[in-house]
Amino acid sequence: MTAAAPAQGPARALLLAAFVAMLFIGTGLFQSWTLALLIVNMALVSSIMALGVNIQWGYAGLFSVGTMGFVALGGLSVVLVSSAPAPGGWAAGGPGILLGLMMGAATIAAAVMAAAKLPKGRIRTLGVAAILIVGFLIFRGIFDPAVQAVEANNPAAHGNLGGLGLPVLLAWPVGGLLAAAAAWAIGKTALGLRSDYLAIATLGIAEIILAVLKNEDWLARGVKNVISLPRPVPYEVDLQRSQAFLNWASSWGFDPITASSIVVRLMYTGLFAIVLLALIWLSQAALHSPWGRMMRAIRDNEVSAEAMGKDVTRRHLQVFILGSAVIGIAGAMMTTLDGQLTPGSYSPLRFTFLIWVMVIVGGSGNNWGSVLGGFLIWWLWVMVEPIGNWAMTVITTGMADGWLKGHLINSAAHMRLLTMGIILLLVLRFAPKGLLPER
Amino acid sequence: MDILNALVAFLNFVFIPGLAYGAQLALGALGATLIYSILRFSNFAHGDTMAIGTVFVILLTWGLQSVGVSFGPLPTALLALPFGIVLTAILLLATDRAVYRYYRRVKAAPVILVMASLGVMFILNGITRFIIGTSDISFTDGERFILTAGDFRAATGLAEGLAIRTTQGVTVVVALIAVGLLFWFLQKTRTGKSMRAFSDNEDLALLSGINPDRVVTVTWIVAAALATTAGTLYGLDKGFSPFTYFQLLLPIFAAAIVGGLGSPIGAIAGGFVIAFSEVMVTYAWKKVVTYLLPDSLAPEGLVQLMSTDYKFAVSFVILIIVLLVMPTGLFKGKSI
Amino acid sequence: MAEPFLIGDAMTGGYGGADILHGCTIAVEPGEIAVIVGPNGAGKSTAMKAVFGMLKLRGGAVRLKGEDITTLTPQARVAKGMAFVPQTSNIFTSMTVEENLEMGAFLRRDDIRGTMEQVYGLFPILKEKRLQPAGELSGGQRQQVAVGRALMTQPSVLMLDEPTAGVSPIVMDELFDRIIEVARSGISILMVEQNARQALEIADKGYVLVQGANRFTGTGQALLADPDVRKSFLGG
Amino acid sequence: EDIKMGIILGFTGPLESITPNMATGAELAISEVNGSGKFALGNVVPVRADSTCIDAAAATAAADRLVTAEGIKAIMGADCSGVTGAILQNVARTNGVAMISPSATSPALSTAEDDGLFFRTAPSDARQGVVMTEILMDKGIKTVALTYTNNDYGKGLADSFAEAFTAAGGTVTINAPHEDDKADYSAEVASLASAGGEVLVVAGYTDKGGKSIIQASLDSGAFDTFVLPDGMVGQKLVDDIGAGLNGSFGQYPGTDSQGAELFQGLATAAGFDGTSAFAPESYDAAALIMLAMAAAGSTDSKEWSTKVMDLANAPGEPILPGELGKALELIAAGTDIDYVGATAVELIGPGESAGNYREIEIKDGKIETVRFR
Amino acid sequence: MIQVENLHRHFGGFRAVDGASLSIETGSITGLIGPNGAGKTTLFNVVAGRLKPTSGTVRMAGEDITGLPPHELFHKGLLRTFQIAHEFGSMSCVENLMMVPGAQMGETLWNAWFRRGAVRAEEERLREKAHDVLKFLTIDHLADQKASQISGGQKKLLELGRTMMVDARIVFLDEVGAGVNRTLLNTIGDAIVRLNQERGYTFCVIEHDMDFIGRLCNPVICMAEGKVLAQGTVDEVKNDERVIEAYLGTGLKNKVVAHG
Ligand SMILES: Nc1ncnc2c1ncn2[C@@H]1O[C@H](COP(=O)(O)OP(=O)(O)OP(=O)(O)O)[C@@H](O)[C@H]1O
Ligand SMILES: Nc1ncnc2c1ncn2[C@@H]1O[C@H](COP(=O)(O)OP(=O)(O)OP(=O)(O)O)[C@@H](O)[C@H]1O
Ligand SMILES: [Mg+2]
Ligand SMILES: [Mg+2]
Repeated sequence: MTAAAPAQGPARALLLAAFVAMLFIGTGLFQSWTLALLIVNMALVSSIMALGVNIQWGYAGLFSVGTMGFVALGGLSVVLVSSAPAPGGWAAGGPGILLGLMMGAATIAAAVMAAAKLPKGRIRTLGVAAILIVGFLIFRGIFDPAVQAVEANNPAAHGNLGGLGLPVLLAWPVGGLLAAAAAWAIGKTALGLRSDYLAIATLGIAEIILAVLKNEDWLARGVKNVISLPRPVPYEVDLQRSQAFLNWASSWGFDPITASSIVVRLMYTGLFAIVLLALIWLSQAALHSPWGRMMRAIRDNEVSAEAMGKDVTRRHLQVFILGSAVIGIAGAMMTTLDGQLTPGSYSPLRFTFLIWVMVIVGGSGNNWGSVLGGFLIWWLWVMVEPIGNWAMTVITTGMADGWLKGHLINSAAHMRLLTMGIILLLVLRFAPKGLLPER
Repeated sequence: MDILNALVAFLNFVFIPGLAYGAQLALGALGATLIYSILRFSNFAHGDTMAIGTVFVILLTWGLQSVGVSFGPLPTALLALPFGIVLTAILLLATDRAVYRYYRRVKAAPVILVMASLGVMFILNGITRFIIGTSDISFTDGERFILTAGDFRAATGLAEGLAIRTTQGVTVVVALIAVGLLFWFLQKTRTGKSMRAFSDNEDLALLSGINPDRVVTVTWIVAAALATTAGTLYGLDKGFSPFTYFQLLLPIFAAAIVGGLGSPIGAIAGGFVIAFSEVMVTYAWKKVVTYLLPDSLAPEGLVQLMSTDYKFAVSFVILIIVLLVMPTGLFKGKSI
Repeated sequence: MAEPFLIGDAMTGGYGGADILHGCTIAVEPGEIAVIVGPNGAGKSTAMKAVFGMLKLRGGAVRLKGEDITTLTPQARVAKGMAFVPQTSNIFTSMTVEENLEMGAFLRRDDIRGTMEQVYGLFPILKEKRLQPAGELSGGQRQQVAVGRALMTQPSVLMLDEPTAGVSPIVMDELFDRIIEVARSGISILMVEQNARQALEIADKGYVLVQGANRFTGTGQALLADPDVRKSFLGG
Repeated sequence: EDIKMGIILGFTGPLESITPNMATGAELAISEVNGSGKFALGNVVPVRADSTCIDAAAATAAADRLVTAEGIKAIMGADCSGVTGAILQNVARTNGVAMISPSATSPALSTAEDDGLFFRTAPSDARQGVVMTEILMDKGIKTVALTYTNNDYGKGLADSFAEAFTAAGGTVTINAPHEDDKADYSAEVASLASAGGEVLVVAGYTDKGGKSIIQASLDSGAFDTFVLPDGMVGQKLVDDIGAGLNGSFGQYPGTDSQGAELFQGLATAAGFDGTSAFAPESYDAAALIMLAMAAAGSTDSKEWSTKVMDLANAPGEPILPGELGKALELIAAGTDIDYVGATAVELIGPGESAGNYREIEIKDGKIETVRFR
Repeated sequence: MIQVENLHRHFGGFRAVDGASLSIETGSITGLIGPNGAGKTTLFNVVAGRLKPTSGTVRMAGEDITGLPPHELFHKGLLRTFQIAHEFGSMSCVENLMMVPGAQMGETLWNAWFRRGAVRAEEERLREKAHDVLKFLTIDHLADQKASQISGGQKKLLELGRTMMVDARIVFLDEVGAGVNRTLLNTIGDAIVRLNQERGYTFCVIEHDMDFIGRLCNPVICMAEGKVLAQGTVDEVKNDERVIEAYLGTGLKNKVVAHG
């Protein structure tokens, strides 16, 4: 540890937690409390995502950078579970789509079975290829017309099957399950890869998931977006219209607009905090059990762990699925918070690497580190913009008007990433093992 | 039935663009793979290094153009390139001093270096845009084509044209030379071998009297040369815009990894795998098939396996399949 | 007594936590073989690393030919004619056997082919495997590569940390033979060994280290003859 | 008194190459109003914030900061439909701050719950598809290849065009999306060329994938005439591509008012490219906000937002770019005005631009107006 | 206990194991010797499931176990140590040992979450056992030291200690002695004999220290170039011409002169 950070163990954790808390309190005092809460909410979601990545990387050393894909799947679950069914969508081609998908799954299953059953050699290759090709043609034959029919159904407003119209909170566990199912399929194929090779494979799979989300309009309208998703909490405007609320606000001397957004955001905070705390408890209990020890052993030395009777493949699959499920839950929570699903806005930088930064800065392998990293980095991500602007203002005050000053002021927006970079490097420099190292 | 036209259509729309794009990716991948193999981390700042190197070249090119220098049929930027490389090398060496050296000293895990490179990426990102703005810049001059579609049609009398841009030609040639040189440098020269030794076992390299600072310096200089060249050639061919260069990172790493990290030959093979899988699998074969079949059998549809919506998805599927068969890439790459 | 050729004098230090070495002294003269023995974890490897500058000392000094080299980096010591074979990770696994040997001679500017032939003569198996990545070799073969690499330096001091661990008896004998030859050509040899009886037989000087401090010091024969030493450290 | 107006655009991220000119456009309107000395409510101060375009949560936080901490009275933005929707739902409605987006074209936003606080000066895509079809049909072009940028703008425009064109008896040989800012477009060009067509319709942006596709199509001889919808019309594109673009044609919002030319004059004088995508719309958005405030005599969104439709639409005295001072005078005098602005703003239904279009053709490296539709 | 029949393992064109056939009797301590590169470790790796054989079969108590993954073999009672120590570097020594026993209830997440009491009791038992093993190996003062921070010889001891944490049927030891102090090695030898006699473990031991082999092993198998070269009691093998030529050698040539 560097000299700059003498405190160790719990004292250090408390100190850092207090520091991050100060950042949020400062935001509340000097900017606004609604903003502080808004950042807290997203920080909670980010922490959960970071927790998921930490389960994969910190526990098992799986260099999976497919985070974005699972976040997106979580988002998809919100649309599928909670949005209203599209009028006429299902009738237009729903059964065809389902049948087509089942055909596709059956084809893959048949191919896998054939690959296992047939004797090695040319027959097997040809057989599997034949099954795949025929299956693909049948799949397209059933699937394509159905999709066209659905997508032609009032494309400007719908063009998709729509959701089940169930309560949105249900979408959170469903998001986890959806991500877990995808992770199972991915893990079965790709987990044999190591380090950066696994990374690029998972990155690629995340891009594939996104490509499906963007281009399969029948599913969730693709790039046309789904907006106005239902909320688990009341709308601020409804509160502002409710006499009871107005009375309550004025009895406490609050401004009704501010009060309404604070109340709503606090409700989100509560919901998210419950999820986070539950997950943290589970993670901590797992990490500090023989299970966690086994995972650390596997991470340290797979060959040896295998020789000591640990089924490395299965355990890798297990943590991969668990981590992905956690990320999926967080993805669903985020989409709920945004109130919309916009597939075009998922980018690896934001939804994979920023989350990784949180994990590494927080201290990989340490659950509380992930939470701390989530809060700190998210706060920075949002607040570097004003910090950058402010820095630019400081630099340019006292400067004569002219080309340079204009150029500098116009460049203020880029200070955002620059500032982020500098702060990231500083944190990494003074805590190269993360703020809360594993031990 | 018209085999020649079919062939030319295929060459013009699939083969030549794929070849040039593959070479562009390969040049980028070479730099990334070099840093991976010697300094042992995936350098996320590589795309932005290419961008800032290109910015230097663009500024120098403008300077040259304003005093009336030109390079005959070739783009003036090629004259500015060596100076751009020097500036980029200085920048990278400064970055190493300020950032990476510390982590090497404390023997930080590779993932920490990756995260640090992410930080460097953000900073370079800002600096690039600060210097040259965000808009898209085209800085090519000289003769645009080696062969234009029109000339080809006139000369051969075929219905299909064949076009080869100067920049495409230059890129392919430079990429091949760079791969050869890098391979030779790492495998045969004393300095190259000492660099590999350093990357293999740093402590033992010290015990052999290898000077780590020198290894690191040489690595960054070569990386700067590769990144600047890659960025400049790409920019000449397709135009410069900072955001696109950042986005290049993904296919570049895909190429480096599918070829096998640390292997120069792998980088070029990987570049072509990625490029051709993007171009080929989503290609609509309608035109080629129409030429090949009698009129009565001419296809109605596009004869397309998948729509271009899925070109990335497809190239990644191919990448994953390659990796499943060869878990460390086509040319047995490293893995840390 | 005149100052020895190489001496780690009253070295005290460790890996950052508690000290491992407590005023331990090790010295060797030109043409002499000095052997360090002791129980596992006694600090033998640590002492070697300290002499080679891979560990910061809190007390004591390292002197070569009377010159204080305590603060020199390992590379600088290589340039001064010291060579070291560590106990673990002592080869470049991804490089071929031949390249490993070349790296040993990295600082040499003269023709290295002669030395390389000598090494191949000593370890014929390496010549057979010279184009194979060293990481694919068997345990004993790796050990031979490691020693070969150090010999390539043509050092004036050769430091070996358990060079015979895992090598077969026939190779071990060859190795000891060669070490004697090397010593006879005027090179100082400082060696840690667990094959202690064989090693002490050829040693001019022996050190028994326990818990980072010198317990016994004497000629190889004297230590071999000491029943305490035999019983506690040489396996009877 | 300072009145702050938030300018929330994606200064970093995928739209970063066009947002600076959009912001400058909006700020041009603001300085015009301030300079006129006729704006009684105070001095308008622009406050920029980064929507990132891809990070709804960060954009929401930025907007929330402007509203709750900086105290802005109006939002000029946002740009991408995704972040616009998020800001509308989570900040604008909550705090009762109205917003006018210059570029969010998603049809879905038309039906979003907005409490009357959301407007946009960008036209809805449906109308443009029809106009483009008319132009093609008039030229006798029956088969086209079509590529669009894969976002709500491109997709919406492509869909509406394909529908209108097919209905009019034309054939779209291929309808292929492209992602902006990617390394290479060979695959798209290859498929477009293979599918064939008399012209290539490129529903994209001037300095992004759309431009690369045009360039590659020209180079390889795949197409030589291109149809350019609003996002593709810009002098920079014409300059960059050069002679190859001569003969291509297209349309973008405009009437036969002099709005667009005037705006370009103003922009050139201010030192930026007035033809840059969505810069005129941004000017109009900012101008409308301030005129509405003047008309309502209040900076409270709830009040000024009710005036927007009135001001933007006939009847009334037409107002062109550069005439904001005059407009303020008229408003003060109680005269009805019809804000025409740089893009011939007409707001319909749920508060979006009705869309009059200017048909253009590229001749000798210049964008020339052929007629209005 | 173990029958290896005509086993081959090739690397590219190189035949590391080239048709070796041997058997290890139940209850024996079999020594495996041979020159460097003879293919001993490779044979271990194939038998223990780390490498797939190119051809040939491996049987354990009659059951065909060819190609089974290591973790399944572990549960069948086949344990091995590594020639180059494979410790779990970031874990303490005691944890290195505690993780060994298979089928711990606490390794199931459900139990880890919801049956914490029982898991804790199990942990206590394991910890005690681990400490006993460490004490036996004379390294109990290192119990809480990270395994990456112990000396080379100590790592080897830890490696051996892991096999003592469970009831094995057969244990493969790959050069436990290399780098271990000879006095301690004697103690280890005693332990092996005790485990063999009291708990009925079968051992197969690779070692280059002929004293150690001589004290412990019967029979001894000598491999060379991937094949079995000789087999028999220690003395038989020691005196075998071919073994002497390929492996044992005839002692130091320079010895006398060095002290002349
Ligand atoms: N992965 C590999 N690739 C190529 N060759 C290999 C590989 N692993 C081992 N070999 C070769 O196989 C031969 C046998 O190696 P092995 O490790 O089994 O020897 P060993 O008998 O255990 O020797 P030692 O006593 O030195 O440990 C060696 O010559 C080695 O070079
Ligand atoms: N990297 C390290 N960090 C901290 N402590 C260490 C480290 N390496 C070794 N130690 C400790 O230092 C002590 C001496 O280790 P050293 O490697 O010098 O022993 P040794 O005498 O060479 O033993 P062996 O014969 O087993 O190789 C040991 O108790 C060990 O626990
Ligand atoms: Mg040692
Ligand atoms: Mg071996």
